[in-house]
Amino acid sequence: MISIERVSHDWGGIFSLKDVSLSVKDGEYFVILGPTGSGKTLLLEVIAGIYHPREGRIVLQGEDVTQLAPERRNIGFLYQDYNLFPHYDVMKNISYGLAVRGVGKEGRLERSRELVASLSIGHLVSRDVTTLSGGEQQKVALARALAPRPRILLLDEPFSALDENTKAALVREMKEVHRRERVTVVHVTHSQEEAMVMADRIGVMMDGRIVQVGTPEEIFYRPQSTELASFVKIENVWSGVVARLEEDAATVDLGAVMLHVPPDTLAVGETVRVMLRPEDVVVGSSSPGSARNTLFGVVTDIEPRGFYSLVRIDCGVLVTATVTKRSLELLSLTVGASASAIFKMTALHVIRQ
Amino acid sequence: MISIERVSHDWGGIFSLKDVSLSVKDGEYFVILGPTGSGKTLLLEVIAGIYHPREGRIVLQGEDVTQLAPERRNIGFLYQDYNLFPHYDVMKNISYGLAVRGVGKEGRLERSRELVASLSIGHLVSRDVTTLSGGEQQKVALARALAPRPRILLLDEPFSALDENTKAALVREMKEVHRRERVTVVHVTHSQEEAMVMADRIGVMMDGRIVQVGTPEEIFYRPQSTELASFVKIENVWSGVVARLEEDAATVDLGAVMLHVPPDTLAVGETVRVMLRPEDVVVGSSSPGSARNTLFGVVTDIEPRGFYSLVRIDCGVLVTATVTKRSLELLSLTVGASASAIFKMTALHVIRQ
Amino acid sequence: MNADYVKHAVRRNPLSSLFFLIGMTIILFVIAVLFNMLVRQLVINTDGFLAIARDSAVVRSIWLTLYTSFLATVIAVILGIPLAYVMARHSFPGKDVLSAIIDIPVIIPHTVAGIALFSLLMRRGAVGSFFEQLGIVFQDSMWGIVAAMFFVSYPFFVNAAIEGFSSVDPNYERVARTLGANQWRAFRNIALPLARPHLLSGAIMAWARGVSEFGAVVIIAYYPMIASTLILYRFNTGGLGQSQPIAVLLILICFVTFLAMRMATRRR
Amino acid sequence: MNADYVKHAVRRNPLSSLFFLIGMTIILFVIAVLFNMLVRQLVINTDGFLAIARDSAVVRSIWLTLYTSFLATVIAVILGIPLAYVMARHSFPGKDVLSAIIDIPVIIPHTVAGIALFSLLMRRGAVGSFFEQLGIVFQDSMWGIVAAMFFVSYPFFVNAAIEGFSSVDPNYERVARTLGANQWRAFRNIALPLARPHLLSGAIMAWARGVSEFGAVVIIAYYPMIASTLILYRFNTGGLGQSQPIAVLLILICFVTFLAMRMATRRR
Repeated sequence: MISIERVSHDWGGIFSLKDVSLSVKDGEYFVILGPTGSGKTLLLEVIAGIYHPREGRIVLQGEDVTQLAPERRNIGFLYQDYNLFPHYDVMKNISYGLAVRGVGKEGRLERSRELVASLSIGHLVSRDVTTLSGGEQQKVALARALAPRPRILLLDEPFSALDENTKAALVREMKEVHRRERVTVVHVTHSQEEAMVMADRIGVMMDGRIVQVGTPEEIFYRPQSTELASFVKIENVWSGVVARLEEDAATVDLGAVMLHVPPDTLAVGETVRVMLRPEDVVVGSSSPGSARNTLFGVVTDIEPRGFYSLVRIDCGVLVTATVTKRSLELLSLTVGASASAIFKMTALHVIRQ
Repeated sequence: MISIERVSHDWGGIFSLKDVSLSVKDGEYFVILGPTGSGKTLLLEVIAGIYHPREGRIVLQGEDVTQLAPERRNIGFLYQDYNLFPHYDVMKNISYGLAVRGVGKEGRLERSRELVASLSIGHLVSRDVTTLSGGEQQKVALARALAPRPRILLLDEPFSALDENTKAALVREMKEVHRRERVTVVHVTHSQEEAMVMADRIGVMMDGRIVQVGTPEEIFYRPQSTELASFVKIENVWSGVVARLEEDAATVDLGAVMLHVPPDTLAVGETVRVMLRPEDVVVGSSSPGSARNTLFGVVTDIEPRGFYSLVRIDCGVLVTATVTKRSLELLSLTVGASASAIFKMTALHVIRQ
Repeated sequence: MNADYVKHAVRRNPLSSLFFLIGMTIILFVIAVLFNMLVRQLVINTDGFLAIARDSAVVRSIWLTLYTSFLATVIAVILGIPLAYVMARHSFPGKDVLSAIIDIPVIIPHTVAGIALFSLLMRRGAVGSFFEQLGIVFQDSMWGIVAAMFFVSYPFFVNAAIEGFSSVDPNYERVARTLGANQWRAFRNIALPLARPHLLSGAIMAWARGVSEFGAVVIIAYYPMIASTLILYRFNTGGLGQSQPIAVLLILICFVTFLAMRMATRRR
Repeated sequence: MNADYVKHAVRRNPLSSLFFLIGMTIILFVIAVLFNMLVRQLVINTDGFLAIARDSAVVRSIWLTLYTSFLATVIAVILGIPLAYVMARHSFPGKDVLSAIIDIPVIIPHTVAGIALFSLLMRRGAVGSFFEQLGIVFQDSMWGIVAAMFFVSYPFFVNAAIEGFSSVDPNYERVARTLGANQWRAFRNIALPLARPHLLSGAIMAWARGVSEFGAVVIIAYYPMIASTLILYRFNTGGLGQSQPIAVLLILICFVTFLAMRMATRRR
């Protein structure tokens, strides 16, 4: 278990950590998600011991390591650029951590071979590292970091230097390595897709603070603040007042329309925010479906986003929905056409204001 | 009209153009789409006159400009990093093209004010360019390039230096500028979404060659080669033989299954490739729909990609479909579950092998 | 606070602290060399120092040194900017060789440079005899001093200028050209002002290098005496007492000029 | 083909072509200076040159020059590596001042440096008297030559080393430390080998600078005569005929050594 307790630090007045507390469980794949410059890398470097925090403590498996030198923490670190030692070949890179620990030649060979096999990089072992592709570099760096069996593996944007196709393949590999090596991973990224695909839990970091910690489902579908909702691109966030409360549903008055929402712990008269992801809105030409909430309105805007478009429908409140290019043609949706927006009650997420 | 006629060139042995021919119509928004290193930027630089091609001709509105110096072509150029002159303020940057042409102070002011107003950058005019954000820099660079009313505007990855949110806002602005200034645009990008959203027509460039020119619809839904199909991520490409030909449909035998495809100009016995975008496949738990093609099978793989997953269903042939996270839960799709893949005949694209 | 910081740093970085202590021996050596000389003249021997500072032969030789080095720098700037621009912007066969030739004066022993220059530029030398017909004599003249200073100092300017032009992204000039500027205009409006900090600091370095030269100058032109020559002459005839005050005066003037120029160029 | 290429370049880049022609005057000047001297000695005066090359006083002075400069470089490397590493890796208050102090010898006139060194290191000087008790004398001795060469040449090594260590991404060392290497091990295994090309070329430059020095050396140690001193002495007593052969011999040996070292360091 990694326990980060009220850590504050700043680096060159540019990046800073402000009273950060977090705890990561043993064996967990924990992703720190945040925009560029939010202090994510600095947090990793503080965990690794490259910087010692101005305030707060870092506790690893019960041991306070706040003042320990990095070489005495047994933590693996992968920088964004991998930083393979350019004057060593692949094998010497992988076994470096064992060599400095005084592991004998046989022990080094054994562990290196094991990792080389597990990452299928046998064909690379005698290559000069400067000739490796991005994906190959990542695998070698991973093997190097894993060789001394670290307690924790810290990954700083491990996919950002790779092209799309290489990335897709290595994402799966990384998950498997995590399982196989039974290592705790803290992975830093600015990519929401990456966080969603990889994380057991996510901590969202903005401007040096952790704003929410939770499962991908909680972060992306049930954010606890409008700030986070906007960051994870929940296009629909409406203000309203709880009007009625029944056993299986509550009714929220948005002014122009009423919505059925999950009752949860709401009370009549409370001011709330209702959130809805655009992917959860089904757009029809106008036939009502079985869903509890069906709104009718006029298309005010279609914003092409590649194979999908964001369609905005004015139904009294503005509803934004994701529609595929084919559906757009099929429903002949154009600006000014009438359309219905249909969504399940369970897709709605309500927070108190 | 820009006519690029059989142009070949190479630069430092790294980037090269191989027998490139293209023609761009007046007022068109033409996007050159290709992976990094395919020679896209070099093509723009050859059009602008920064390099003179080893072979071939560049004809602008009937005039052969192949040997003309860049300053005599009247072409606007936006590099990826915008390259605002750091020792000039915003206003001096914008009016530079007019100043070197000897336009008087009043004329410079008038045209600059017009562009400043049209791009809503009035608040920036006396700012030092080194203090501008990425999006502001792009707008100023755009104003600078447009000031001398160029015949053509060349854009080299104009959005790659911007973050996601700024980019979304500026994509729309760029389209409006294109309309308002009635300028021919040649825009280079590696982003398929960007090409799809912005282009009137797209030329796909790979390894120094133009492999296909067409509308976004033609490029992304009806590629003429399997190479291009793979580049635009058409996940389903099947080989088969035309088995039967009726008036409204042809039947293609894929070995394990038969598909109904649009008849077009097919002949019985021809070997063909059938292509299908994963977004056009609807996945059901197993109830057949009205669509002509319904295949049944077993889910072999689910690859999470953020809010969507790629689901692979073995129906004799492997069918890959895009499914939202919600549908995945609703249909309780898991590896090993049985599922149906449903797609319209018109979504299928057939090419001869 | 500060002591705390240092203690902290030492505990965290024992290696860096050790390295710092080792490295400080160089710094202390340099400080000792200068401090010893300055104290002797400015504190202990103030009167003697002031007397020398009023000696017209001394003042004349220092002025000559500064002036000839200035002329050499002007020539280096005029010929060096075009050379540096071409070296920074173009690649062509033989560029490596040119680059090596540019650096030759840096590694040539100073008296060897003096002999070589003298041999070429003396009255009966290959080039010297030609210039004599034009009325320009190098041997034992101001022009000889300028030629020697130019030879040893231009690499400092040219290398700084190459670095300066290389640091200007050529895309700036390309953009300027697509906006209608011809090559000369793009150079003047864009490359030259953007490279200016490097050009100025290169010129200052070249000037300082010219002032510092002795070996090459003394062979081609013992007379008129530049400050360095006068220092050695007085050292040989009158010892440290006669020469050190001149050395201190020269170094003070150099430092003041050097710092003034640096500050003037930084302010822009 | 090549002529075509040039014609092409001239038409496309009239400015660059003009700049190239202007810049070539510098190159031609340097070539003329060297060529004139080499031809005179190696072609016209071959016998005289060979006679001088066998003169044992000449050979001894050249050997002394190369050897003392080598010693000065060794000291610069030993003290300079730690200093450069700290300068490259850490920021601390007063770093700018240290950096300025490191550069001082570059801008000090050579004879001034000589006077300053002499004043400190002479038998009755502040430091010289201390060293004399240890049996090390600088005045008119090999150690004086080494001290003078060290003073003028160490900045070349230290600045190259700072550049070298700065060019090594500190993340390499950080990764090494997370892998279990302590600071010293990370320095030895990672920073040192990665900075090595810069360190080697800096050492070569420092050595060449030491060999080239005259003004500072001649004041602290006229005897034993280094090659530069011998050249000036022979020039003053026997003219160009007596001095130029030594100059050519010295420069040939320097070039050969310089190129050999460069090639040896590049091969790795």
